[in-house]
Amino acid sequence: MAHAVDHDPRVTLVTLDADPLDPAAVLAAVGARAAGGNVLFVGTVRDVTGDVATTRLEYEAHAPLARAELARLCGEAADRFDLVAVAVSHRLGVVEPGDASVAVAASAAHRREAFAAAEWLMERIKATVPIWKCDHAPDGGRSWVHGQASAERGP
Amino acid sequence: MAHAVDHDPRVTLVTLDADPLDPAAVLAAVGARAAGGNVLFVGTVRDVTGDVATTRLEYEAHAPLARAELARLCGEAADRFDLVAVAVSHRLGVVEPGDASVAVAASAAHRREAFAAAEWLMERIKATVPIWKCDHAPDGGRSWVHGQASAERGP
Amino acid sequence: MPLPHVPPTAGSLDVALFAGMAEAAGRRRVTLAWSGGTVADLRRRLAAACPEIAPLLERSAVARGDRYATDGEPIAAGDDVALIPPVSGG
Amino acid sequence: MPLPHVPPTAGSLDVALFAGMAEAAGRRRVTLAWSGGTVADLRRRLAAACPEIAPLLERSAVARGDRYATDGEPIAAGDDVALIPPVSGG
Repeated sequence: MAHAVDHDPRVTLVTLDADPLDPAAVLAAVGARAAGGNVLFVGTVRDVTGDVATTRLEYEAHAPLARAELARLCGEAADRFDLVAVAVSHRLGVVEPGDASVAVAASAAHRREAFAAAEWLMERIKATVPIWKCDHAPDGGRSWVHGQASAERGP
Repeated sequence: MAHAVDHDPRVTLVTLDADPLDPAAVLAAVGARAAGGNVLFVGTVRDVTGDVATTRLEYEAHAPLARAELARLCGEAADRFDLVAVAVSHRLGVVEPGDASVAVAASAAHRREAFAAAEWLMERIKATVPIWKCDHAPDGGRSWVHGQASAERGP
Repeated sequence: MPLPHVPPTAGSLDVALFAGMAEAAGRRRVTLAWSGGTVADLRRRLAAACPEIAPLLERSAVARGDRYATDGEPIAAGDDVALIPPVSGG
Repeated sequence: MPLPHVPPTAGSLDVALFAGMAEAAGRRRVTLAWSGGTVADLRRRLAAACPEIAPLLERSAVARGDRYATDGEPIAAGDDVALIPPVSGG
């Protein structure tokens, strides 16, 4: 479901849903003739993390707050890095190894701003957007990931 | 035309030709289940640079040396940034505004390496690979771009 | 003289739980009787009412509607409130 | 005593030009009589034979085959040699 982002024309796509994620659509959302540099990041589910095999991940979110935060971070990225356009899609529900869980795209006049924006946006998404992952292990075990305190990163 | 890159299985695609560039194919070339972070950079021709309108760009290369350099830089990026896979495509001939002139993709276990590798690779490509662009202005003027000395960046 | 009693107009507050916090509590929301107070008051009430979430609660933010709320912010009965434990999206 | 003449076995060297350098020279290759020498010797010969490329030549690398060549490297007649002016790909 696309978030209403009418208020900032540079934020061209914000989605958070259980549909398969199409990275090409996220890249296409930032295509513009005024941009020379376009960066797309795609986060995919690894089949092994360290020595631990993952069969799948499951994502849950506080959806209204998460969509608002994603849109707010996109707008902040556009301001900070002078972007022409910025877009983000994040999955909910079960994501299998090899599939994309998140994609962000940023376009700018020059490549440095586009790289810096996409990397900054991924860091902020992982730090502040209310989305959680649950690891499903091959033995049937499940564990929600709550690595770092989010209270300090609050509003 | 794809370069023979059998010698390094991490370098999955090196092309330098006049065919339309498909960024999705460059990203697909680095897809791997062992990678969690995938970064794609796409350089597109801007219609305006500063106050100067561009109608199109034309690219020329010392093709055998350029393909060898592109493959060598991809292998160096894979070593430096511990990449799972790396790919590059660069256009030759006439490229219209809005179209892609270059795409690089890098995948790694984690996103930081993938970002750093794609950015490093773009910087090296622009600095050392024997490819030249010619600006075609709306008034019919043409000018080859030879900004910085490449002799110092030689072998 | 009779003891003061909770006024009949005192409302309640539904607090949404997510992920490992919902799993620890065995439910996706906690309902408290609530006649008003700050986010900090809410944290204390929840820790007492639901000790199984107390460890994650200390590391959680509080959201009201689609915004994060600061500890001094007032919360009214009926507000749309959620606990946001450390996030792990991406 | 007759003047020494170029031995008939002396070969030639084709040097490929690209982009603004080909445009400045009005051609895509320069052919020199060449009996051997280093990359540095080649630079001097080219600057003399083709003064219109001299400014870009100073800022150019020399390639042999699919590798860049250093100034001390020997070049033989018939080698596949190119001048690489400052690049502008991307």
